Amino acid sequence: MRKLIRSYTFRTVVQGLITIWAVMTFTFFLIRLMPGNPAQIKIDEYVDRYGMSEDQARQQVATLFNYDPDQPVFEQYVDYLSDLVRFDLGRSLTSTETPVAEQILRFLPWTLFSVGLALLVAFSLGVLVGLAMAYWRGGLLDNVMTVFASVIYAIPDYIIALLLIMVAGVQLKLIPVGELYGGSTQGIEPGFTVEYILDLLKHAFLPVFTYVLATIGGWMLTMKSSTISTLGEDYITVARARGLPERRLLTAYVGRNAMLPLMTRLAISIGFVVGGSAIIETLFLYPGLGRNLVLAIGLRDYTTMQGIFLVIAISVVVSNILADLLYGWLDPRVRLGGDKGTE
Amino acid sequence: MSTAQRAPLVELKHVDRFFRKGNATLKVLQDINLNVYPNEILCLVGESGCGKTTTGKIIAGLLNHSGGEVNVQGRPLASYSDRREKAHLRRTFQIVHQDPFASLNPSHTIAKILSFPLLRHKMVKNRTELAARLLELLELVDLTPPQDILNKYPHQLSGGQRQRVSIARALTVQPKLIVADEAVSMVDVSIRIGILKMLLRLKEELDIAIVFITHDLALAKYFAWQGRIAVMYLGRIVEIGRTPDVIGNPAHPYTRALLAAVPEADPDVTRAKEEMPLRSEDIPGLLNIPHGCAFHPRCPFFVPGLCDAEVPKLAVARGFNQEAACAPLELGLPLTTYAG
Amino acid sequence: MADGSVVLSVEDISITYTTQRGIVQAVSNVSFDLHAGETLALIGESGCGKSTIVLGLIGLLPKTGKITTGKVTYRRRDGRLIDVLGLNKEQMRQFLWNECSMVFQGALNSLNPVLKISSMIYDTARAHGMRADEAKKRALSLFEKVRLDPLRVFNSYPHELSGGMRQRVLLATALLLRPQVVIMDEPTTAVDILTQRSIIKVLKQLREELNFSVIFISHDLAVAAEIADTVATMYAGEIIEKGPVSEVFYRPRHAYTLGLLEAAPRLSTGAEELMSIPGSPPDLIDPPKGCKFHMRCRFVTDECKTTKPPLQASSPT
Amino acid sequence: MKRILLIVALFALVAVGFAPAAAQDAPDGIFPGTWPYSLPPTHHLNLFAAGGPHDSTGIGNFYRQLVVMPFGFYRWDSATYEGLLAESWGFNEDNTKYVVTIKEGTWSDGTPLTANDAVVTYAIGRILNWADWNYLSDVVAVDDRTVEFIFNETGAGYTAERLIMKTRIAPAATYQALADEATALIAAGKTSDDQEWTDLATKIAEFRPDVLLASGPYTYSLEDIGDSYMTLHWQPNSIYSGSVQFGEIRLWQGETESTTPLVLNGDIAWATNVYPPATQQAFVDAGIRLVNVPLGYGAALLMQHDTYPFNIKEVRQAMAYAIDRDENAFFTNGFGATGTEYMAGVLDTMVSTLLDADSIAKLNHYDFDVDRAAELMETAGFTRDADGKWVDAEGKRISVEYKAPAEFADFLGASTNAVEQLNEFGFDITLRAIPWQQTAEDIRQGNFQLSVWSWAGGNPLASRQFFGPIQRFNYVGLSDGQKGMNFPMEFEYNGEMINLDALINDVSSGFDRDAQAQRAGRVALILNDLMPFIPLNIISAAQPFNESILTGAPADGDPLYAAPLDDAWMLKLLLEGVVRPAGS
Repeated sequence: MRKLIRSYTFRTVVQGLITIWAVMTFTFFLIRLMPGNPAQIKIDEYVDRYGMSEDQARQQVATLFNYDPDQPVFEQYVDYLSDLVRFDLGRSLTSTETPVAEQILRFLPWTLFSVGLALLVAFSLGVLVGLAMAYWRGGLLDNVMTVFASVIYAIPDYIIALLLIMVAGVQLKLIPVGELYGGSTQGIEPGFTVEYILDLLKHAFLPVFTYVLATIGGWMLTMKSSTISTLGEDYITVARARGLPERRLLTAYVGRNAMLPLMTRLAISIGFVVGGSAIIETLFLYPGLGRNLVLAIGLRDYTTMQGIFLVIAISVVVSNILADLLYGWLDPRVRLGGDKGTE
Repeated sequence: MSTAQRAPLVELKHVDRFFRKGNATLKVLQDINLNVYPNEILCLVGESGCGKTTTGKIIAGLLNHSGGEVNVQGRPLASYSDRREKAHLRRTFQIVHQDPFASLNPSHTIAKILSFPLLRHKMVKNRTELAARLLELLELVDLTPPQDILNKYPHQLSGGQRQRVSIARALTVQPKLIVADEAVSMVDVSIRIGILKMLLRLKEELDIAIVFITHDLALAKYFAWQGRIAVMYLGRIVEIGRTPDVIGNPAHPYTRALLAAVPEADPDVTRAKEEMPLRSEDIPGLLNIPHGCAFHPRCPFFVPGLCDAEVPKLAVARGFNQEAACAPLELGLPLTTYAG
Repeated sequence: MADGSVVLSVEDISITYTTQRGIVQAVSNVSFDLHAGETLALIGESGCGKSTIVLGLIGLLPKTGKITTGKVTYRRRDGRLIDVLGLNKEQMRQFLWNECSMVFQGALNSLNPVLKISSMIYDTARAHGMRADEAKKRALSLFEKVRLDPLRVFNSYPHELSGGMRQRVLLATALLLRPQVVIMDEPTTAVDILTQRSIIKVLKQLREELNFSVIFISHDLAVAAEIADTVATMYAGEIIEKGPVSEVFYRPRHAYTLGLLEAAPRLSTGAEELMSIPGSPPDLIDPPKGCKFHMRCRFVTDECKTTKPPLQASSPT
Repeated sequence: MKRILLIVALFALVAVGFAPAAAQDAPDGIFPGTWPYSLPPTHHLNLFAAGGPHDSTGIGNFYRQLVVMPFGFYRWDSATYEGLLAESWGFNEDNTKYVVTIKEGTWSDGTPLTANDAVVTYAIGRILNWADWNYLSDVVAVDDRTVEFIFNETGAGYTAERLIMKTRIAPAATYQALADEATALIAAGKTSDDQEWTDLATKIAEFRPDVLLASGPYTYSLEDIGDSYMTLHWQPNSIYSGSVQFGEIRLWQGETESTTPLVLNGDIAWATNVYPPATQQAFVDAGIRLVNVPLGYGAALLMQHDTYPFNIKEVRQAMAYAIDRDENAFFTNGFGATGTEYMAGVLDTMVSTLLDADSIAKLNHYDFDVDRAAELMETAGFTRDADGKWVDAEGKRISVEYKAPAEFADFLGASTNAVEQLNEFGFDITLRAIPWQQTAEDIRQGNFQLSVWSWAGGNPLASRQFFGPIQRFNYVGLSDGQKGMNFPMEFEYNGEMINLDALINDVSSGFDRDAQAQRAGRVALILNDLMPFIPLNIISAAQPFNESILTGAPADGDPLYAAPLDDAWMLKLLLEGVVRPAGS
């Protein structure tokens, strides 16, 4: 038991749980400090859009919504916590009887798929190109890609998305924008079929391409500078002196060491995969969690927001733990439980 | 010069210094008893990780101690609560580091580097005095002609010149003690001696005490021939005394091992040196310092049941003038090679 | 130890670096022969060109460096002579480690931190067509020879070894493919005294057993005094004195060598008077005429300032 | 005042004539529209819960009327109803009841439309506290197709009529059980304070029917709700199935930014989003027609009346003169806005319908006139500073802050321009853009000096038009403790104590349209004189209508275009089959 309490894993898990709780509590109160509440937002909408009277709107909202603005916040918090302990994320405030968990399960896979795929592509491609840029520094590839990376790195993702739509989609008609919107084509039976998977990829193309463009510059530049500093290390010269072939040098000696500093960044990125990018998902009508979060924020749907924030917090914490493990696997110097040298 | 005549500048009594590393505690220094007297030369020697730099920093007031007592000019360090007193104290003790490139701001001229402490501590009254003082300082450290140096940047100077500037900067505030931490390790052999000679001259001219930290025994012997040497091993002083005694007639087995191991710039002498084989070549980590005498697992003269039982005290053994922390020596036992 | 036959002959080699300030004449017209089994110490202070020479020999000069003149001839065990500077990339890759290996300064940074020692051994072996099992056998026996716990070290990561152990690993690795020449660049500079001692000991033993030649680069006269057969003193890119170790140490002919010796403190003597050499080395972008040491030399004559003295044997006085 | 029983025969009134349902094939065309509908699981098929087809997060008010229809369609231009489900409708002789006869027709499953459908709908609506029940005491099926809405004592009036005619009637087949429970609760004398009442309300909200029975010509299932668009399918059993010309209505997901490229690419033929001026121009350049339809509101400059000098009438009037409202309209929404002409507190298009001629003639139009504005400022005791800024007797400038919602491009544009013009005139106003929710909250709390929000509204009755913002954002219409604009509603006016709040509430009561117009005229003149807020402009949706895909939109200026989206022209023309695929 004592050993368990002292063990690294146990401590990490406890720390993670505490972090998640802290984030959860913080967001719980923070989102309730935001101006407006779900009922008032809906009332405003009814009045503004449908010319209802304030009373009319209020009466209707009171019964339609699952929210009592007069309940003390702390009481709400206690309720929320006690539900959470039973793994119940509660129900959407603005859509009675829709469990938050169900919403998250509906939208999360799309975000995981698109952002995850984009991260995978951007990271691996960025790292490869960055490595090559540094290895053949000053060459054509380096010069061209450095300019490309710096420019693309400086453009926000939604601008890239808009350019993609307006230039490639509307003006040049290269991309059938409408056809690519959404997560999948209606009518194609979901399942493990070639047709469905191709359709998924087709629909993920726009967001994934945007994410990749928006992030790959950063990966390339970071990898390049990391590789340059690795190339200056003695063990590279030594390995060269040992007559190792270039390929082995490039992978196990330069690449692997240069990638180490990128792992933390990768972990953070992985953690934020679940959040997705609200703007991109909204622009491309991609049915992801980020878009759903923005909708929930707009409607002040506290429980839905809370649920999504919780999932993000968990994934950030978990991915950081995983990053620790991964880092240990890649860099034996920080390997967990590894004994220190005698010196 | 006798060390007993003047009250010590700095007194370390049973000083410990621990660092936390994760859950573990690194005992970097344990039970250090050491006085630094005015105008003396004290050499701290030992291998990497022995605690010599930490000791130097505690002496210079750059690092707090974890346990024990530090007295400065006869008063406990803790009693210096006044801000002015503290500032004065900080000026009294200066440190010169190994790498002058790292310790000199590369974007400032030498004049600026030297003016800064002079102005901050109001050591000069006006511009004319400042200019005069700058020239004086550079002449003190043999950077002549000084006018050529003043407007240069650190990178325009050679390694030796840079280290001289570092020393000049330490001198700006008229210190009573300079801790020179491996101050000439990065300087070329041909220039080293010049800097050391200059330090010795400054010590005499300006009445400064010098704590000289080095891993190079030959250099320590040369520099501190008139002073004392303290040999450190794994956070403790194992031998301390006048330099000719420690080098000429080493007492502690570790000191002996070190002296036997140092190669000399004389082919015949160095090839004829008698080897002192250690029982182990591994240096224990600070996380698991051996019980008793920390050197016992490697010591060729290990006495089971004695050396690994208690930490030996520093004491003057028969046949020696210096103090050493070795239990068999203290008991007057002959040092015989351990056969077990 | 030297059996007389020349394994490596360096003739009139010059190396320059292109920098923003101009062209640095890092090495000028250096020649030396390395005999079988001989240990040649190249001693000199920072910037004297000693490391540049060896990087030039093994084709690892940085892009800014260039060999402008000279010829390097290597004699293989089968007697064939190789023009080292004329090797193409692949031939050079094969030449390295098979014929000429290297031990670098700073053992910690010389090993890839993410690979086990075993991977490093296998990598090296595979690059030169040695079978894995043979490489392992050879490595273990070499580890044994350098007094390491063979299996433990073989399966360790670099950070799990102490500085001394790592330096011995490098030494053993250098001998993996039985090269005739091992270049050692300040191999004991970054280690502690006791460790240095044990490495020197191991090196001496290995040399006796395996009979390879060593080019030993150091700024430390004491270490050179201990292990060198021949000593060459370098100053400002040139070899200014070369001879058997006892000649150079006891009867130095060049004022610079003399100066170095006079500046080196010793333990075995009592109080001693040491002297340093005034001034600092010349700027190699615009080297002085004549003897490059003349500005610092206490024996300087007018001739020194104009005429470059040749390296020649002088009769013992 | 006595009202004649008004029963209008459908066939007489609607010349086009809606053909009765007959078994037939679906029409070919696809109508490509857009609405930011929510996705399952938030989207469901319960008509009475948020997220369902009755809720704007489900599908919009316009499109839902194609699925589940109300009794009638309102003509804003003539203030009359046309029947959708209703064959005849009107108040009874003594105005104690509203009587509706439902057309002969069926739901999508073939069951007939009956009076019971209305009874069921209202039984549930009663549990849900529908505003209709503020005026009603009971809803009774007289026969299979006739339903009577019995007013309570406060009851009758055009407000109640509008609620009844616009309520979408739910199918009894789906909701009978819930309605029975509701009826039982009412019979047992329960009120909304009872737990059973609340429980039933929750039960209603949580009800999830499997199918959506439609009275209109289209319906959908949850499978039809895709990620990028949802599809309303034609169904053969509606009264209107024979007349509509589209087999599918495709509603693209998305707000302005996602639909813009779709409109440009012709994926969307008619859009109900509000597009910024630059986008409108792009549509025009792409040959897409813009149809201007009022949104029913405009941007109004609001003052906090505790703030000096906005408590001075002349200053407010000066501000009204000092702003060029046409310029302001352009900055608000490009082609989709016009400067307010009448400054009457009701939409300009409604002025002639809602106000009496005398009052209209007396309205001050506050045409842009900086000199007149300056005069008024001087009357109020202000003089111009050296740099042209107005200072009062104590030398104080009008240094105030103007809060505007950062997310609403139209309100923000109106505000930026108004601030610019007023500063040009000699005020010293700082604009601060903050989140819209915060802006609304600050206005309610009275925590502002100047701000912006909507005026008028999407309801054709004069009292509802006057409602915003003078009641909605004033202490009279807000919860306790909220001040809002804090404009005093009881004051002496022309030697007479009046209660403006009561006057507004009374404007549309009764059945005498002339009297209503006179009452409305009086209120309009008071607002016109006192200028408690400045109605800067009227915003319209410049709806892109792609005539290469759709045809049948009337020429600009058609009276049908007077109505906002709730009473949209498109609804009528779609059902009548006038709007049809281009080239068909």
